[in-house]
Amino acid sequence: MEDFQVTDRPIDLAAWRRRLDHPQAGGLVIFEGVVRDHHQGRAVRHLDYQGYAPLAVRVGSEILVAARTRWPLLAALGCHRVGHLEVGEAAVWIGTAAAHRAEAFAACAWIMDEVKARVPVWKQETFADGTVEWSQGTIMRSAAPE
Amino acid sequence: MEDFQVTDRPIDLAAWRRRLDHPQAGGLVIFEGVVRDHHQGRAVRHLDYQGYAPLAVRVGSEILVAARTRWPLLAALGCHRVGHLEVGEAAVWIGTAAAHRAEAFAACAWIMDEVKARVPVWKQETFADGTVEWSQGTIMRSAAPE
Amino acid sequence: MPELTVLYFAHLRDQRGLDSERITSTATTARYLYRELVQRHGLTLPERTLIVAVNEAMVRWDAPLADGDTVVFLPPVSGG
Amino acid sequence: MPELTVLYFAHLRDQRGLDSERITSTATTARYLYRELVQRHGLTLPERTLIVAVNEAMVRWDAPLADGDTVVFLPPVSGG
Repeated sequence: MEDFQVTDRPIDLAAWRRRLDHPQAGGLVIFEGVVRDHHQGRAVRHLDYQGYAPLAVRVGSEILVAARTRWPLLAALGCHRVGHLEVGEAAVWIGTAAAHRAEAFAACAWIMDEVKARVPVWKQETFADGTVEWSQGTIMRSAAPE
Repeated sequence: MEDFQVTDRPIDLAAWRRRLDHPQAGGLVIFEGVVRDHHQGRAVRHLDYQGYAPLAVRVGSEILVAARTRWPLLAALGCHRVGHLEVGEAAVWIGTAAAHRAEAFAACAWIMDEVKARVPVWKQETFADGTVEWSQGTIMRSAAPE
Repeated sequence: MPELTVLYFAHLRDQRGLDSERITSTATTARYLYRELVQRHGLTLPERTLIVAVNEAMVRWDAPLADGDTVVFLPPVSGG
Repeated sequence: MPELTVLYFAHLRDQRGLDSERITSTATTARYLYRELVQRHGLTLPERTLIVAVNEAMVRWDAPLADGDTVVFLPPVSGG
């Protein structure tokens, strides 16, 4: 099973959590990005995500590998949902395990920052007033060879 | 149900996670402190925790309240297990929810630091060689009135 | 002329009205291909906001294109 | 003489061999009570490493004790 996945079905939080188990782990940190009912003061009805799955999996996996070179991690996993999401559903799940908690926290936050900056996924918000907009995004950081 | 609890039974991770749900939440961060199979290079067989439950609940609750004054949190919860724990079992669970992830990360890490420094719980390690030792602890920060 | 597959996401998918298409093009690089698509379909995203992927790997704008390549112009991302 | 309940945790529980006990004491403050327990039972933890709780609230070492109080000397903590 890939360490970083893109799925169009609800993220199985319990299954991902189980994959963090490791006998040497003393601290696990989990981040869940959830669809919230508002964005910049406007009521959100639902979201739709598109993703370029093969590249998203590749970039996500590279981020996890990079995190393992920066911190002594026992596990580093991630999953991004695409498709139609209602308020309260998890759009992204990131989990880290380390012997000590500082590394697990730092790595989890860093992975999530990188995922937002580099993984080719796009979010479209449908607001309560019926307006539909692509979220203002971040210009992707390319990993193209110079 | 109290926001901070001390329990002598396995922490119900899924039940605690459900209590983080909030329609305005965009980011949830969960920390699990887990019994690991080693400590400072020595193999650990199991742990036993003692806690002064009424004061632990009070101090833990005060920490959660303090976190809510420092960050705009939608939820802040914690649970500490006491009694006999095997490798892989969760000893502590901390969860935060906020509109944005930075606050959820910062608050979760801070709460866990405070819990370790201030909540009256004591850990006894039984090593593979049969040695039994109380973990070196932190002198409690008192909240006694001056 | 090389035959290329172009995949569209987000704003570009909306503007093109298609998820993907196969086209023949004289464009020798991703940059010339994007300019051709701008001309043909009125795509509005500036090149400087896009990243180019060919065959599921990120490449430079002046990377050469070959027959059978799959080309994607990636708008600013907004996952999470 | 006031009757007090003393609860023991961790190292102090091991040294005293009891979880809790009810005692009568002439100690008027937590500090004098701890010194009395050190004398009687050979407790070894220095006062400076302990925090005092009376009736489930943290207090200063020179806080007065009253009949019926529950007193706890809290060793360095190691939760998490």
